Amino acid sequence: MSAVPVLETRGLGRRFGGLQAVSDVSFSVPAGQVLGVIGPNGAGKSTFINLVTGHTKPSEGRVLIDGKDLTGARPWVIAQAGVARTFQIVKPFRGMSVRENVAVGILYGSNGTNVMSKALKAAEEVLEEVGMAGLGDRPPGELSVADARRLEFAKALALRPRLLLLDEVMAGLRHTEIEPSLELIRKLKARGITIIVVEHVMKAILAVSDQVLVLHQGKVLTSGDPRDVLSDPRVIEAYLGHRYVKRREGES
Amino acid sequence: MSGFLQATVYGLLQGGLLALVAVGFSLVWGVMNVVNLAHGGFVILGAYVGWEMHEWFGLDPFLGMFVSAAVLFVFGYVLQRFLINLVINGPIFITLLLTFGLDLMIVQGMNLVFSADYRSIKTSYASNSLAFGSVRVPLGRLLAFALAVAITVLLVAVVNRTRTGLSILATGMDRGAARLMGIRARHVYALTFGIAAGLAGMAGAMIGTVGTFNPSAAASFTLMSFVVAVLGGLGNMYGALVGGLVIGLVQAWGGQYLPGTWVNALAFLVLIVVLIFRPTGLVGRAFYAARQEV
Amino acid sequence: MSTLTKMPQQGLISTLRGDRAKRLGPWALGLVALLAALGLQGQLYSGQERTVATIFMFVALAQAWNLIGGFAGYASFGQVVFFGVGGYFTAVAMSHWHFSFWMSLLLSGFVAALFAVIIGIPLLRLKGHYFAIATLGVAEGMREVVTNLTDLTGGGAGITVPTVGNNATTAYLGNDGFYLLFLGLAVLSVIVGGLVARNKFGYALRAINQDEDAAAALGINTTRMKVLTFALSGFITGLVGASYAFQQVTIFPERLFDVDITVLMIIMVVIGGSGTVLGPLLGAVALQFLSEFLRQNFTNLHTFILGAIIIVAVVLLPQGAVNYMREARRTKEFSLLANVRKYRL
Amino acid sequence: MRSRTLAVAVVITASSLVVAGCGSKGEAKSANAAGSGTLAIGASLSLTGSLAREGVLTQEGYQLCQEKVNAKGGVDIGGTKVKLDIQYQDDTSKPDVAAQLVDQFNDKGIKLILSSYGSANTEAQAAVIERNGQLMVDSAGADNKIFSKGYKRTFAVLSPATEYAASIVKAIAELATPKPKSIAFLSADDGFSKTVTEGGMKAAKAAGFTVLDPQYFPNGTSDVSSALTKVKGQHPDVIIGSVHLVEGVAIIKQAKELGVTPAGFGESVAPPTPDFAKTLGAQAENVLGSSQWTDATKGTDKYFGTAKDYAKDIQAKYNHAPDYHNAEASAACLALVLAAEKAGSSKADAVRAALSGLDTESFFGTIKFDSTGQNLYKPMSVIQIQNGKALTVWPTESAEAKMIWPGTK
Repeated sequence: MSAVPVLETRGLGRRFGGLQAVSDVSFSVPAGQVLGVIGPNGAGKSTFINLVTGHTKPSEGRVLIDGKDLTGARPWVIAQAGVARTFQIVKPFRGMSVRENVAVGILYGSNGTNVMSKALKAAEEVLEEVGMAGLGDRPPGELSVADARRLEFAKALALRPRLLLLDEVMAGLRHTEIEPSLELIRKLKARGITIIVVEHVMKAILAVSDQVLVLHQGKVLTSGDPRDVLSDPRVIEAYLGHRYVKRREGES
Repeated sequence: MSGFLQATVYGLLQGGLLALVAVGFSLVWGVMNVVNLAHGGFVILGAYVGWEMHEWFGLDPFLGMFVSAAVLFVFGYVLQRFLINLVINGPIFITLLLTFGLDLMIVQGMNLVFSADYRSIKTSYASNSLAFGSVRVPLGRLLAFALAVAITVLLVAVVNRTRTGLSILATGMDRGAARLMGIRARHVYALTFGIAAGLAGMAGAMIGTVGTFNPSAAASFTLMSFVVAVLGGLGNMYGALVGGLVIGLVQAWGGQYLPGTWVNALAFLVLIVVLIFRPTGLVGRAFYAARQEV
Repeated sequence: MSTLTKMPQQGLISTLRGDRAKRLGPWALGLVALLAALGLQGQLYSGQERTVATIFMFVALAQAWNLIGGFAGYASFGQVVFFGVGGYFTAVAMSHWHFSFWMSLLLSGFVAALFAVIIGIPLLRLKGHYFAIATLGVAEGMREVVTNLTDLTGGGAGITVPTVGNNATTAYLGNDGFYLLFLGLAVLSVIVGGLVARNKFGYALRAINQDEDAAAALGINTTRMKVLTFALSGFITGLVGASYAFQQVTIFPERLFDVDITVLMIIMVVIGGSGTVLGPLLGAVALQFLSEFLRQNFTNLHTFILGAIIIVAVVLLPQGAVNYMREARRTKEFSLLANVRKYRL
Repeated sequence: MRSRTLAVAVVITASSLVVAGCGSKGEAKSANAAGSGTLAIGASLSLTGSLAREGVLTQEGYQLCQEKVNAKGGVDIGGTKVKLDIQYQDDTSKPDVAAQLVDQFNDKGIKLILSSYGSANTEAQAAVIERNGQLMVDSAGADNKIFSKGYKRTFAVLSPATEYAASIVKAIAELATPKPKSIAFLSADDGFSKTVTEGGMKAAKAAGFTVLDPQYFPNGTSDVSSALTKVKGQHPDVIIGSVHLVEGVAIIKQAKELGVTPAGFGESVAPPTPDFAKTLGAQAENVLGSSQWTDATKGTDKYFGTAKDYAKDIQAKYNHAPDYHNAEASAACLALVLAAEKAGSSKADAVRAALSGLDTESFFGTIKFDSTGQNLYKPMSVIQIQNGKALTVWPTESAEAKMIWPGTK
């Protein structure tokens, strides 16, 4: 692969006081791929996303976007470089309607507009895309859990990103609600958008990822093809604990 | 050199008094996120209660302050329970407005009831001072200082050791969770506000003994409480004490070595610098600061 | 930070549907109000003009505070510092440097804006009450600085703008002139507020108000927006301070940096409805009118009554009058009691 | 829906503006038109805010004046007696409100004004008085700065600020034995207090004292410890405070706490106020103070009689010992009444002319104005707290007691 990866990190790490939340994460995502990031609670997944998007400043290492060093750049610089994200805890603008929420992303995105009416019209299209047509006038406070997550998704899409980081957009959703989200991810991938999916729901990761990265205690445990990774005993141990693995070994 | 020592001693004592004034303000802010603009009014009200006790019953202000504390506690409890709780879930600056309205009423009420005469609670001993070489330690202020330290320690013990204290702390950290655990937030809030008002009342009786007061002095105590509480850090019970002592010393030293009244600018400069470089205050705890910033 | 505007501002949606009549409606009504104010001047005694001019002054101050405190959600508790800086700049420029008032006025705005940028860069990183206290500290500190710069500012003895004789650089405007001047500032502030509310900039500020991280993730340069807003807010406040200084002739640090003025701005905005254009306008007019009425008619009791009225207003309408009306229209729930229930513990 | 809300707003705005100023433009009808039977005077007072204490004392003085004058049938204007009618407004201790009130009185046709308390308020009012062609008698704005601006329509019955500390210095120079050598001035940082300090320092240098560097503290503070610690090491023989009541009390209290023990204390403004001795008790003993008036002041007038009579009246009506703030307020009112009688008119211009030519004795001493409008002809008295009472000790011709001087170390 000679093409410059959309995202590359080199030795990325972050220390909070005495706690090393993320350390020495190096990997790259080629254009057009879907990367799944998994790991147990506290593995540093959200911190990792925050490091990439500039919401948290790295203590060490580099972040390269399209080969350009954007280590420690402010979040809006990264957003304008074509990187969009969602938040694990949804962050809607409560004082605005759903449509306006999305319109803000369109106004300030990488190829934004200055005309409000255009932005609102474009917002409507994004809402349709994520399956929220007709909800534009609602205040975000009145949305269901699933719709609130979709709104997060829509706001990120409004930036027209080339790299999309999804932080648990499917958490807390029912099975029937997950399927449309997966469909959407596939559709975006087909459009050429590079996507990083951070998820707890394994099944979802398997369904869409080209590559999987496993974080454990802030470090990269392993990475590679989804199926290989998921059968790796180290991963099972990380997820289910040492004793579980031992028992399985005894059984087999 | 003796000037420096004298300034240091006096600054520390003055700081202790400021700490006592501010500790309740800091408590209410830390636990309920309410900035009580009527706090200075409470202090002065406490001074009037102490004054009345002394005038009518000849009660020494160091005993009268307990009456002040009791009266103000009840006043504070009722205010929070039946008034401030009504808007506690509103936008945060709404409590600021509510307490501003309260302040107008309390200050003008005192003006009407007690007149704007300047008063002072006279004792035979408060102005006497102990001499250590050339350094004088005024007795009244020394007592007030000791009291401030004792109350702070007591408050920490109450908050960390007793059921009531823990319920205050828990409510302060996460009201929802505290309610799920069966803590009656309405009562706990009222209790917290009552304790804060009671402490303000005590401080008022002290102020009335070592200084002079009238209703319009309320505003300056509110302002000082702001500075002291933020400087020390909210939510930490020792915060007010640390903040008070720092401000006391800064003012004493600044007054000693700066010309004119530049010293007053200095106190605010310290405040701003602390806020910029250590926004949680000198001894503030991280989780309170985080709660502020969410 | 979800400070002042947790409540939805649904009204914007309808104006943004592109319906020209609806979009221009408020401006047209504003024009009618302006004409009414101009017509009113002919009906007033000179002293009444001054009373009304004070109302206009507070409209401008409230609108200016609303930009940073209402839209962006950064409650500047030391906003009066721009009033003081603007006022003192004009007084010093007119008396020491013999600038004309108009020149001083304009420069005062820019000086206050520059001051806002200088303090805004470090302070706008603080949030909530911390920002409030830090700005309060700046205002109180500046008062002491001005008091101590005796040679330049006259210190506690005040400084007098030359208005008579050969030293006067600009003829005193008189009550007629100040009525128009403050009306102009009020109109300017409302127009600025109206423009901000409706365009891209205003959306960025509201986004910052409601969730700064999310705003930054959408590509909004939050630091620049906040500093710009603070500067704009400081600019208008500085203009008002400059005009006030000329009107008063002699000014004193205690009044020009009086925390009461900040508190009034905040109350007016919050009672009217923060983050709206109409709210601060209504709040300023209602509160200033009310307090003046009470002061004139209840010589000894007026602050007591005003305090009680503020408490009642706050308890009944914690979200501000305008926001309450909008919510009520949307949900068809007009009961004040139900409104109280929403916010109580 | 937005438009409708706005429409409501516009209506409210417009109607409130109309209510705020109903009436029609033009020269307001004179409130003192012939045959109205009253002489209306406007008084702006600090009844709330930081000057409320002094504001109330001022109001008492004005009120007593009105009663005394009306008890004699009223003001004799050109042969007809009209009742004095003083209208009060609260200026909330803020200069801009005080100035606005003068304009509002002007709207009602009230051209004769009695001033607010304090130099800042008075100065703000003086500028408006001048523009409106009104006339003001100043009862409490003593800063000489007000009278250096060429204003022609403001007259002050009181001695100027420069005299406050200077009179104490003169009294000490004249009466203290052994004569002290050094004086330290402690001053509040407002304009009035600074002028007092300047005047005092000038007088002290002229009298041959060693004058230490003045120390400043913020106006209205109750903590003056830094200033005291600074002068402590210099061991001044006399400390003179240019203060108001709070700072004045603080100096005495904290000097004791800090062991600052000069041979004598003198303070402007604070000691003559009844609260001073009441608050400080024994500590107030022997403190010198300058007073615009004491009940030993020489002179008499037809409404108040002598200073002693005046003191009795205040005691009877307000149940406290008279304060010079009472007296200067009454005197300002008296000057206005006497001038109106002399002019035989209630027109501002005529009364102004009469005021500038006024030269009369009163319970307040001489009332006579120089070309700038200040009353330079009345000396200030120096009092000393002796056994809890403020007794006049200087000038010697009206002294009630001998100055007690503890002696110089």
